[in-house]
Amino acid sequence: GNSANNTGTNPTTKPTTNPAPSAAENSSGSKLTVATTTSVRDSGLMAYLQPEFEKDTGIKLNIVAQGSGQAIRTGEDGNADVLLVHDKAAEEKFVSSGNGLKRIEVMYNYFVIVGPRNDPAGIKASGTLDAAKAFKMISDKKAPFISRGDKSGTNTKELNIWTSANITPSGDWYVSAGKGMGDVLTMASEKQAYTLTDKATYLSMKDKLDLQIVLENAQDLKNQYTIIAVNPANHKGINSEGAQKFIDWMTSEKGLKMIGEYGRDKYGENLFTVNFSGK
Amino acid sequence: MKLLLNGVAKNYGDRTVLKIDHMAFEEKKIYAVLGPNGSGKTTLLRLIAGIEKPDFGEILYNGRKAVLPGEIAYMPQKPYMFDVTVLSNVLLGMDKARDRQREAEEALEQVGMRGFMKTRARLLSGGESQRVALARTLVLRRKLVLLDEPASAADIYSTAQIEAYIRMSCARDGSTILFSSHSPSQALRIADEVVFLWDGRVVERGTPEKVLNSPRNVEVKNFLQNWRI
Amino acid sequence: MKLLLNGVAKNYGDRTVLKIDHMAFEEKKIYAVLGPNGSGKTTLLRLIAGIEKPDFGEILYNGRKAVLPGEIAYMPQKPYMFDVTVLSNVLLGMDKARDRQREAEEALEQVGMRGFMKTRARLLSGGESQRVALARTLVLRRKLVLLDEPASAADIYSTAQIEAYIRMSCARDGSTILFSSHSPSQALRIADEVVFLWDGRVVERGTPEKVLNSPRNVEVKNFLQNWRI
Amino acid sequence: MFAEILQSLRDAFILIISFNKDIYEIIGLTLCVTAASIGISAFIGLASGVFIGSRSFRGKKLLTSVINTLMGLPPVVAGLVVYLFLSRKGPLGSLRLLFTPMAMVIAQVIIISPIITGLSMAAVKLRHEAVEETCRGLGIGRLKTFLMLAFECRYPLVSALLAGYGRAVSEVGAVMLVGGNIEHSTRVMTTAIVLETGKGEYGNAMALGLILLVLSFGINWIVQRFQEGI
Amino acid sequence: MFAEILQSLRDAFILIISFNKDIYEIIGLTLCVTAASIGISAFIGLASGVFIGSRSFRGKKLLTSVINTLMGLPPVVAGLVVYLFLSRKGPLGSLRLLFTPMAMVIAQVIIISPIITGLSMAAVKLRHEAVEETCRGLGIGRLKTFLMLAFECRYPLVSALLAGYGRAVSEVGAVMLVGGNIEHSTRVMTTAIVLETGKGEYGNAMALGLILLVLSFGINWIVQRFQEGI
Ligand SMILES: Nc1ncnc2c1ncn2[C@@H]1O[C@H](COP(=O)(O)OP(=O)(O)OP(=O)(O)O)[C@@H](O)[C@H]1O
Ligand SMILES: Nc1ncnc2c1ncn2[C@@H]1O[C@H](COP(=O)(O)OP(=O)(O)OP(=O)(O)O)[C@@H](O)[C@H]1O
Ligand SMILES: [Mg+2]
Ligand SMILES: [Mg+2]
Repeated sequence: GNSANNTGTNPTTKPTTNPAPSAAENSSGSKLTVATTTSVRDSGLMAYLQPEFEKDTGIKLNIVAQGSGQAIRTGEDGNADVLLVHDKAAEEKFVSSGNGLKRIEVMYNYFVIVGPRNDPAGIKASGTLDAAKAFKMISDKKAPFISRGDKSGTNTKELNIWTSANITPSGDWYVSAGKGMGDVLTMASEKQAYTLTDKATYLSMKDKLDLQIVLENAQDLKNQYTIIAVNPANHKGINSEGAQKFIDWMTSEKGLKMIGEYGRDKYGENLFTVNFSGK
Repeated sequence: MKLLLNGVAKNYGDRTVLKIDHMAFEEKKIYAVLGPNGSGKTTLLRLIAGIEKPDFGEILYNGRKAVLPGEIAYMPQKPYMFDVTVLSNVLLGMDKARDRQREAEEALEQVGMRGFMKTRARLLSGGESQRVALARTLVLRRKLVLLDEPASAADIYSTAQIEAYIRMSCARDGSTILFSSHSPSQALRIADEVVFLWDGRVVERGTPEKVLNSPRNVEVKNFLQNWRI
Repeated sequence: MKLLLNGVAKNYGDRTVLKIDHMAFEEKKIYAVLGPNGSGKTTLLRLIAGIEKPDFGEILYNGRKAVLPGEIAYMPQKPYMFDVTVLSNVLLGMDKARDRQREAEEALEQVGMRGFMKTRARLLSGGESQRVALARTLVLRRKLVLLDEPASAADIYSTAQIEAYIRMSCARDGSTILFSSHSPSQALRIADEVVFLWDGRVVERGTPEKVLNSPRNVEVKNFLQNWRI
Repeated sequence: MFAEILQSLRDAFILIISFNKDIYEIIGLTLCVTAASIGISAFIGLASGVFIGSRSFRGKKLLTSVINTLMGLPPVVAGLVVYLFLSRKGPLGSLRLLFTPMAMVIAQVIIISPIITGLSMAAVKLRHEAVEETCRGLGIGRLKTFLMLAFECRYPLVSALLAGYGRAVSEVGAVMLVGGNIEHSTRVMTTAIVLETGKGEYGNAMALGLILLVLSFGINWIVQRFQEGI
Repeated sequence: MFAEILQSLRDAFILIISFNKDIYEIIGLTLCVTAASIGISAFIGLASGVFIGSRSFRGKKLLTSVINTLMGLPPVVAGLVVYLFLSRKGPLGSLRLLFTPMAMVIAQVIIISPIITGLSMAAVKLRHEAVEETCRGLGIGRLKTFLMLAFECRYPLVSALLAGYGRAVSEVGAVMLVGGNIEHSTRVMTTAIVLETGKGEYGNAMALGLILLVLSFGINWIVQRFQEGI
């Protein structure tokens, strides 16, 4: 069972109404709601970090994994205390509009382009290290490509690459699916199509997919993850203290080390590279 | 108990199925409502019971326009048996305060259904359920009792029982009883007065002997020729 | 048409509500099934109609165990009116091939319901719908006709009409008709033979005059004393 | 919040009157898929429901429990089963139905049929004895008896259909999985709503939801008028 | 594919007998949330359904259409409305209910109540006239008449409840949105299934689905036994 990779927390199985929440949330031993993108959860990173964080800080984490747009919206609405997302443009808007305090870059990984094993667009064979070029090859061949089409961080990245390649993708070969990463990967496998994915999700699903990586480590495929604390001035009862502790812990030596090592034992390589450069 | 109908009319679509200009019913009397099929007997009883509202006119109980639930008991032409025991069916409308159980059993005894007390009421035969429905109605001892063809499915022995029970109830409770029937003989046996409906109008009214033996209305006269042919 | 019951018994729970060792019904005859409430009249008719299966014994129609749909017509004690017009109700079981419309109208005429042809059948009064149900059954002109209390809700004029219609049907179609009734007089008027049920057993059988005027069974004798009191 | 709701009302209105091609395409597909799945499920559900409900046989209790259980079949599970069948590697993979509207219809039929069946079974319970006794007495054949019973129970049966329709039109898990929510191809109202929600575009999602509800209201209104007519 | 289904059967079995704490936690929460939402919706739905169904008044047709329309309320839309109310900025934000099981219950009640109401309305239609005439004739009060009517229509009413249960237990859009699918806190069977599906872990998803169905079957079986008893 997949749901078994987490132990040692205090399960709350009864419906609770949390009386006097603000009092509870402002002390330690409180609850901290983190809105993340689904890719962070699906990679297994949060489940891996959560018990250590809770043990060290005594704060209980509520992790709500949502589409990037929805996660940011959850922050705007004050329903989360801190965000862990990867959509630069939206993040900057979030901060500049006063909804978030500050973008704190903690880690990155690379998006990869995956496709059928026979690589009909010949991306792998060309040896290119440029995603825009790869996209051009796909569109020239009209090889099937599945876009997430959900305005997620990954989708935004993909659209940017099309733009930089000066292509407006359209036609039967370009499928806009409107689904999450895992679903889109399955779909790409099913339809033997190309798609852009974060590497972590791909690796976690690799065994079930009939796909291969056709392009990785391209400089234009960098995927930056950012932590942003929600601005406590905008809403009553934001657990800003807890948010700060979360940021502190994630960017602590221990936190960064754990992030940097994550995935090594399972996939033989780390899924994220830390690039915290100080607050 | 005084019951008064004033200019009452009931229409279905553009057909007037009942039209009664003025009619009063007195205390401690048994009235038989006679008339052919579709003449408005059921409609009359349902109007009085308050199940249906008249389109015109008013029905006054002791001068009031609304009948109180505790004043009236009505047995429909097709009584509905609740899916519980016979006894529970009889207890249904009864006051908690009274000696319910005993009274219910007595009422069932009166209609010869005491032996079926514990039977599921919906499994009864036609005549059996009609008799239970009668017991269920009369056990309430209301001041105004409306019975729509209370013995139509009863055998001849039960019919005699039912008639005796109706008479007894009237005497015991001092109630006004209106019952509809297709049997002129039954009216002769137990009614103090007959109301004869024809196409929604009261065409005869008086003692059973007078109405049934020498009706003034020619249609009623012809109709009654079918009696005991 | 030959109808034969052999060792037929029907139980509900541990109660035997019908037990008939041997009984035959002949062609072109009208049988009245009499008996008090709960004596098993409805059960008998339902068994013959094939609505219910006997727990023991067999029912043979012309030597076959299964009755064919085209052979039999049965009118339940509480007939169900379909939520369509009266005419459609009558047309329901009829053969497409025949001159349905005219025959249906004639049947309605026979029960005095032709004027209601276009009425929604579920809005009819008790007696009206019973008469439609009878027309709906007899219009089929089946060889075996079962009528469960066909005139219990009918007024005295309609009862006479219904009785005439039943007699006419028997003569016209050469059918065997069984009807149940609570009226010994009705049996006298139209039946060729009476079957008297008492607690699920046939206790009397013979011509109406014989059974009703001089029953051998003492219980039946006592029971019939309530007749025309 | 109320401002937000008002805003989405306005958005819905604008979406509709702007004759946005996409929205009409989505509405069209939604109607087609729903109509097809309701049509098929109505046939399966009404027929089996009226049949099972009016008959007694050994194992009926078990069957009833199974059908009632399937009323709560999670759409995603239904979707998965269909997915596994239609998948390239699956037994019906060669039909290439995955990620087509047809696949969505199949999944919905699996979800909705048990609902209509279960509700129909209960619906005919109150009248089937009277109707069957009378029909049998008139020598009416099985099929016609069956149809008469359905006719006499039309109110609760139509209600069962409407419940099925409600499920079909609001369901998302299965159609998302086997349809793929592909723009211009398998995107229906509900998957579009989920998509907008995932983007955090709650206003758009609400607007789409409102349009869907208005559509449903129209259909319900017509059905009700029709039901009164017969 | 069949191998896959067999495998998930095995997985489901192993999950259950391994006494995996997480799965029992999820099952427990699912049952609690469903029980609470069904309890509340049953009260609202049966009461209003029996009431509306047995009465005639001006605007009943409109109301019926509205209720029938709400039977098809997309869960995500219901979830959004609840979200907007419970959000910190929303009118009930101070209650801090978002991302709690309570929020899930509220959303489900909004989804299920109209279903139970709509089906109950149709259920009482066939008997209410006879029951009311008889009750009225016996001078039985309104409340008791109401209860008797419900009792006499118990089969279709229980079926309506089961349909509501089915929706509650299979619904995912709303509970995902307002519950957040937080592990150890608001994760229920359906959201867990969606989670596994999103990861491509179809076997796990099927296993969870099977467990849910077995649970539902048990509940249906008990309800049916109980119904026969009364
Ligand atoms: N709801 C209705 N809509 C239309 N017509 C109706 C309705 N109810 C009764 N009628 C008609 O009104 C007339 C009177 O009906 P009512 O039931 O009062 O007759 P009745 O005297 O009780 O007859 P019966 O002896 O057959 O019971 C009948 O012709 C009947 O068809
Ligand atoms: N389904 C059933 N379960 C249990 N008992 C039943 C069932 N049906 C009928 N009975 C009983 O069987 C007996 C015979 O019923 P039946 O309906 O044949 O009587 P009947 O002679 O037609 O009476 P009535 O003159 O009242 O119509 C009755 O006492 C009745 O209570
Ligand atoms: Mg009448
Ligand atoms: Mg009988």
